[in-house]
Amino acid sequence: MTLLAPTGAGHPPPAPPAARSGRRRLLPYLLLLPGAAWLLIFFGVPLLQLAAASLYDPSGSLSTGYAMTWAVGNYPDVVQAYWPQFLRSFGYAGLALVLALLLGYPLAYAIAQKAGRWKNLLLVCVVAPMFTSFLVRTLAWKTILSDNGALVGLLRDVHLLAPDGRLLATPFAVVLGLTYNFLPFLVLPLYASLERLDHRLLEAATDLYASPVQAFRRVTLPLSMPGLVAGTLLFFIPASGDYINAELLGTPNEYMIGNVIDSAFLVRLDYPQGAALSFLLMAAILAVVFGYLRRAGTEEVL
Amino acid sequence: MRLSRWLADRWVMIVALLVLGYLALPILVVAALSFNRPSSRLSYDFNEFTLDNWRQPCATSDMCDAVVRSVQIGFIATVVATVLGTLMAFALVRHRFRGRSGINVLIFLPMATPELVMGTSLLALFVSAGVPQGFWTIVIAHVMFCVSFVVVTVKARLAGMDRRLEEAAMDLYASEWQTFRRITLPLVLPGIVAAALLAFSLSFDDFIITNFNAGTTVTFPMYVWGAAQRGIPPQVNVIGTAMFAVALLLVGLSSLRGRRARRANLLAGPS
Amino acid sequence: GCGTKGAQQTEAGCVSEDLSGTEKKLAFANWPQYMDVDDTDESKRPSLDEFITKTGIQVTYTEDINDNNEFFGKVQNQLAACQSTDRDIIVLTDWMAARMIRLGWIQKLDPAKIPNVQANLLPSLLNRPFDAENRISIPWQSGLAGLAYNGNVTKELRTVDELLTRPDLKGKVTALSEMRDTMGLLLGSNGHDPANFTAAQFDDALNKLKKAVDSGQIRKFTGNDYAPDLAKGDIAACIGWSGDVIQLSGEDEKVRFVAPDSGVMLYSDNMMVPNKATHKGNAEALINYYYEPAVAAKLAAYVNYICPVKGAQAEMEKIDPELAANPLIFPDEALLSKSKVFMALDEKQEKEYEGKFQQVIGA
Amino acid sequence: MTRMARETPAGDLRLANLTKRFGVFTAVDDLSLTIEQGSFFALLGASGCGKTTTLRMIAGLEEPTSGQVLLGDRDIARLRPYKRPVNTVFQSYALFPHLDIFENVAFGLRRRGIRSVDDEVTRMLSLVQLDGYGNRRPAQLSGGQQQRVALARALINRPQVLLLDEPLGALDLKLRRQMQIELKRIQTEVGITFVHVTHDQEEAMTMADTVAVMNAGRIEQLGAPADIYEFPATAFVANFLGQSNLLAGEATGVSGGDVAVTAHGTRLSVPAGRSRADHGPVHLGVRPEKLILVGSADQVPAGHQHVTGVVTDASYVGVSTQYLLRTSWGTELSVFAANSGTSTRVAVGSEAVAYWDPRHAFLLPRDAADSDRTSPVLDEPVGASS
Amino acid sequence: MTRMARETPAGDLRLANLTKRFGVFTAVDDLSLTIEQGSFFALLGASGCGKTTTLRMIAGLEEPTSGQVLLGDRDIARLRPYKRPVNTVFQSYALFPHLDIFENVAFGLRRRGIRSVDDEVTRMLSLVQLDGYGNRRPAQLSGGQQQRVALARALINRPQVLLLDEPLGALDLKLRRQMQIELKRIQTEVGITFVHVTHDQEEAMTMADTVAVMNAGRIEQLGAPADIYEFPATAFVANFLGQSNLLAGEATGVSGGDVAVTAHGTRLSVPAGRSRADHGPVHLGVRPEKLILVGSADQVPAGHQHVTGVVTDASYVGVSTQYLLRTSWGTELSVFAANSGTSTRVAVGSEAVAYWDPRHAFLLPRDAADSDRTSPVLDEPVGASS
Ligand SMILES: Nc1ncnc2c1ncn2[C@@H]1O[C@H](COP(=O)(O)OP(=O)(O)OP(=O)(O)O)[C@@H](O)[C@H]1O
Ligand SMILES: Nc1ncnc2c1ncn2[C@@H]1O[C@H](COP(=O)(O)OP(=O)(O)OP(=O)(O)O)[C@@H](O)[C@H]1O
Ligand SMILES: NCCCCNCCCN
Ligand SMILES: [Mg+2]
Ligand SMILES: [Mg+2]
Repeated sequence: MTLLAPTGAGHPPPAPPAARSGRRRLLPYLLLLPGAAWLLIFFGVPLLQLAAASLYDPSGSLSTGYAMTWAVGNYPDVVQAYWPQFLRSFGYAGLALVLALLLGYPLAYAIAQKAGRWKNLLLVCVVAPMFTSFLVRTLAWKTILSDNGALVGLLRDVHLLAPDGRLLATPFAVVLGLTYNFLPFLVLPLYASLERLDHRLLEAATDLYASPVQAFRRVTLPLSMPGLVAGTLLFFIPASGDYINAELLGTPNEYMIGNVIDSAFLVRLDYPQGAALSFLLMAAILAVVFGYLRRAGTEEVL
Repeated sequence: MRLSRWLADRWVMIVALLVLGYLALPILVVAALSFNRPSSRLSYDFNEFTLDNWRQPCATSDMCDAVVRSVQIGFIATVVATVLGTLMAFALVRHRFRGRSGINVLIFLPMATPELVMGTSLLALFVSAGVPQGFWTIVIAHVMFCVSFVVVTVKARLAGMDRRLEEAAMDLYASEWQTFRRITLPLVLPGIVAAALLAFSLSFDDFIITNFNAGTTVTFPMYVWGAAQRGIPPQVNVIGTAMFAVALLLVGLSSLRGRRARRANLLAGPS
Repeated sequence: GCGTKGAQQTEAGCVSEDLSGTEKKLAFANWPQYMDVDDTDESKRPSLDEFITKTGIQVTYTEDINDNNEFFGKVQNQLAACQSTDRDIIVLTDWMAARMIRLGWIQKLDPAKIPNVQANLLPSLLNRPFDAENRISIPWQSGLAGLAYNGNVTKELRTVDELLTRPDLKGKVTALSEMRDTMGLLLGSNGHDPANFTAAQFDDALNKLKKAVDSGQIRKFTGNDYAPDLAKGDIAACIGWSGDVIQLSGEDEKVRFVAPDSGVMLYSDNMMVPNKATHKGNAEALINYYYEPAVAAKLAAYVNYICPVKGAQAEMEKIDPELAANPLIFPDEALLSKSKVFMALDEKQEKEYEGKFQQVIGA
Repeated sequence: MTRMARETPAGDLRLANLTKRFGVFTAVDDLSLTIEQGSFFALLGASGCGKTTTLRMIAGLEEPTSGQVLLGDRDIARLRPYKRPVNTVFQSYALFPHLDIFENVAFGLRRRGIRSVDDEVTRMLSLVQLDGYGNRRPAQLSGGQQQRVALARALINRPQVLLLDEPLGALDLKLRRQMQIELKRIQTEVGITFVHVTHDQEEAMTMADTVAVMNAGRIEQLGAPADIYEFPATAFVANFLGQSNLLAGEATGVSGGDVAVTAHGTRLSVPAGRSRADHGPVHLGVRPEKLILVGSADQVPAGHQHVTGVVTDASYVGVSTQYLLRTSWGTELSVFAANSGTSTRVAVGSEAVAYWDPRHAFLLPRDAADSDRTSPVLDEPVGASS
Repeated sequence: MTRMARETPAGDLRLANLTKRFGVFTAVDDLSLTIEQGSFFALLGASGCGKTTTLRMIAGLEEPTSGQVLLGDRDIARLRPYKRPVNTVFQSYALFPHLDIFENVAFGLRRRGIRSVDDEVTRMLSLVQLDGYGNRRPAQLSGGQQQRVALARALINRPQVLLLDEPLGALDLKLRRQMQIELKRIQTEVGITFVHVTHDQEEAMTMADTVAVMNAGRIEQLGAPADIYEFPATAFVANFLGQSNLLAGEATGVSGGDVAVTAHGTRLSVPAGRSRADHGPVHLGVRPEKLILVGSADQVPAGHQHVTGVVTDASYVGVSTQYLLRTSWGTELSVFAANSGTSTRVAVGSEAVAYWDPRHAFLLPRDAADSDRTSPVLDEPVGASS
């Protein structure tokens, strides 16, 4: 058989039967097909339309329609007008992320490694608050943070807050709201990867003089990196595009880029500007995300 | 010394419980308000204890329909998105192929897109294609924005999983599918469960995208949003509390039952 | 080359069919809690149920309008493409009604089929600029935008200027994100006429607002969500709507609505039949029905907005004399004389003013 | 931070009434022993007898159900693992998958705040013959290579106590011998206390100062390797450590410094100094290599004792030949004869006599129900290994 | 579904020019060999020499860089693992952590659609002495117990080819011997082809029909165990499998059926049949147990050859005593003397003569640069193991 083959010595081995290797090479595409098709049709196509809209003549209107004039000027225009909101979005989302990491990591860790048979129960506790509508939750927060509520009263009494100070309608409330509402997005992927952590490696680390802090930093943290990266992204991305928390818990001075986009599309009916803002937001987020992934050194996680 | 040791051993759990408390805090307020007879439609303050809201949780017209509809949509969207997303995660983690980075962008973009933009542009698609909006367009939209979350979550679990176990299964006559079903799936399951939970809560809680693609269909968040314009009926608190309680109860019971089953097994010997 | 077509429709270009003759159906989309419900069984809507029984028309009533802009966004694609929105009656505020009418998206009603409207519509709501013949958008309820304060946490408030400058109110004030309501009051407070102003006057008023925002006097701009905050006292005073405040006053009489002498804004939410709605006839029947004074009184007794139907006050006497005497439901001459309707804006003006206003309110 | 108390005078490692239960299952049962500072202690025992669990308690990775672990005078049983001057070579290696080999080995040094680790790590890698592997990840190494990394990773810290849980099990004999030499050298030079779990009995016997044989969570015998081998304390030890031919008999008391035993109708004796019982049911034990096979009873030298039988099996296995001799009462005894090239073969099927010097026998108490016990019957190893 | 072709006539397992590279590193290098159907084949070699990689290619878990794996006439090199009638006991066990022991063992049967697995699994667990452990999870077992589960899990399938990657390495000697017997029994009864990787040379020597010694990805020698032991093909084999004293010399050609050799000034000879070279640089090898130590050259029997030296070390190690004899040119030779209880001891420091029968020596070609080679110098094992 090999004798009949025209390939001489030193050549690569005869190719495996075409059918099987063909199927194996196709496999990833088959796996991707349904999901990718769904995204392409229901997300990609509309996105193209939006991309076009961002380049429309800004002087068009709803009743007369918009002409495609490749008005790239829309982009610098909106940057100039709304850069503070851009910065604020990333600032608040970043701040909330830090808070969420401080709260979420121990939580994910405890559920994954310490909860035993209560694991599932605790897991559901993390998402169950989402089952009440976000508006109800946020209104509840407003009740809790109310100027005349117990919490503010207490903080005023212990002078953590000025006598006329407040929590509601401050950046604090917005960041708190972001932290609260997106925390499960950080905790769940983190949990999923911490759950897999091999306890024996931690034992080895402590045996090798690593204090709990060092064991965490040198072993737990790097091994949970895929989950941490995923959680960070799932938290940060939607949080920086959010506007509900700013609207309900903040003041105009806390408005984020999402509020601007919302107003451009719904109130001002300035579609070119809204579209351009959206694309800038997406681009900024992607830049942050890919930059972060590169730094986190977990590109394979991508 | 004793105390610091005790704390050192348990602080993670203590912090975790505190954080869970933080997560549950608004729910406690909601639960309390579910027993409130509000002084007026526009008041959220606790006024007077009553069981009326619980006695007639559906008293408000259409509210329970909306809840049921939201659960249905959430369920279907979760199943579809979890399946699609898990398949994609496998393709991305387990295979090297052309176009990977393109696919990655396609997965990250939806998360980076403002909800409003997603909602309106999808609606434009449905309108230009002549698709009437309603239940199924909501499902389509929900699957679309849940998939990315599923992919990222499942990938986090899949990355770095011990391939040797799958090799061992294949060596023991398990075909690719059986290996997936018997070994990979159970091992990735925590990731898939986490992803499904995320997907469900995303779907159940979504207002903006849903609102645009709902036609005249009303989901629970839409109902609440609307009701909020003129004062939320106290039964909304009942639903919020009940959803929370039911979720906990279901899981609590199932883990109890799982334990009993295992104990029975132990007595009966291997089966 | 690949821009978008205009959304403008013409009567000839977008013809709707009326199937009311064969289909006894009607899809009615309204704001939440804008309809009377039975005190004992909240799933019953007495006035609507009575209509159904009387006419045999099956009404599908949905409360899916929460916000004018949001709803516009939701249906604009269909209406721009001359497609059905699956709704026969929608209820929208004046300026939004004006916009839709301008875009040619609304069907004209047959005056002969709505005799009660012609007979009973409040005079002050007759022949508004965007519907000179009263046959495109028929008021469902009206209301006033004015000032409100919570007497438990602050002393009496009389003027818009007090609201914007009084130091004890700092950070405890909200205004409406509805440009016409907030700016109308501010224009009035500057001595200008909200029904007829210049761009410079608008800018003056906007500057005044901006100062109040920058100084932190105004805490935020709200939709209806100011009401619970006002009741609680987190907000001491605000620009708000009469209907909400009456509700709050009912609970706590220290919460007060104030019609400043510089003027209050009068608005209506209007019933309209959008293009391609296939039950115009049935819609007309319903509109006509709600303009029977007795029916209107029943509705007003529940929703507490200004009732646009003449003769309802008399009917109300029979239901609840106290409500019948409330000027915020059946306004007296004194109040009506202070009330203004915001100037009708064309598309360009609308975009310009709305844009400037949004800049000030932060988005 | 975790500055080790390495400079403080160490002390003996003492386990006092150490017990560990997993649920109802007792893995380690009231274990007490003292391991002298700087000594080489080997722990032997059947699979699952509790060796790893014992080490884990010493390392602080498993909380004892009860009992104490003392180092010198200090009870360290409740001290955190990282505070103990103890390192472990784990049976499962537990290499850090995210770190390369170099960083795996450097781990302990770095944790103790040592900056320049390069030389030390390079030396260590060279010691375990993994020069040039520093950049690989654990998954890119063979099983034996991984084990050597685990060894290097623990050894580099030169702790007061080093716990080795089958540290050489995955290595070929030659490499194992080399590593044994290195271990022994380091142990002697640095004076580390080694606690060594191994299934390689030669390893235990040649390297350890003291050997403990564990059985089901308890220590059966403890002592110098040769002592245990030459004079095992129980039937378990006699057959666990090497092989023994144990003949069931009855001891009838001491006379003239010897214990008289009747076994299967034959009268035998064992010096009193090599007897752990002098009356009642006993096992008389002789190791296979202490039995010498001859053709007839005439050839038995004076002062020796013998048993007659039929040779049923002979396997030539390099260094030695193993014979099975079936006695008249049916028991098959093992006899090893060295293949020095001069000795003559005994044919299978022929009658033969196995004799031994009574000073090479030993006497153990026996459960009345027990009968003869010999080792598993399998072709015995070639000398290849020895 | 994956109905195995177990019934089809199996065939010899043939590896043809099998090569595996990891990047630039060649783990298995153009390996060709044939393993007869139903035979017991042992693969020996230093840590990292490519044994596991070879097995993985046979199992289908590693794609060969080039070459073929044939079972009978069928090239299975590109067949999916589950289509191959091959099972593996993994060096790392690879037990399924989420399944209990019972289900781990039942896994293969269930995948082949077999319903009633209870009896079979119970029997298998009992065979590996884990009765009653069925309900535990792998993490609740000791290292050796886990290894036995891995064994049972593969064995239960009775495949045509069973690959065993150090399947008994974590077991104590006694249990290992028992398992060896069971393995051998099953192999003989069922006629499975065993490919066995082990570092226990006794295991390889006693169990295998054929032994292959691997070195750096290649096979150095292949043959029956005794043949390889008695007449190794290379210096590597001579010292990897057991120990050898290799003396550097020059062969000067055949005369009278013997090859004449001059080593360190002494004239020696080796039968031509035991020589792999007859001129040029050679190593003359004698195994330590083939050397006999006497006090003076007078005591050397006729026809034997000898070397004189000084005894530098004597370690008593149970079965035997190992002496080191330093020759006049400085090399230390190993000599094992059996402790049969009769031989006399030689004192350390005294002069002595080591002699051997030339028929026990062997001759290997030598790199001109190589000098004498002896085994690592360490106390040698007690007979405990043998
Ligand atoms: N994934 C890999 N990448 C790079 N090198 C590898 C990889 N896997 C194995 N190797 C190398 O290939 C060689 C052979 O490995 P293999 O596991 O076959 O050795 P082995 O003979 O089984 O050794 P041991 O007895 O230690 O288990 C080793 O030197 C190892 O370092
Ligand atoms: N987590 C656990 N839960 C229940 N039983 C356990 C657990 N860990 C170990 N055991 C049991 O405790 C006993 C002792 O285990 P240990 O690991 O100490 O054995 P070992 O002596 O190291 O054995 P080996 O030589 O096989 O490694 C074993 O029978 C084992 O099954
Ligand atoms: N929630 C129903 C009340 C409707 C109020 N409409 C507001 C319009 C203000 N211009
Ligand atoms: Mg162990
Ligand atoms: Mg290996």
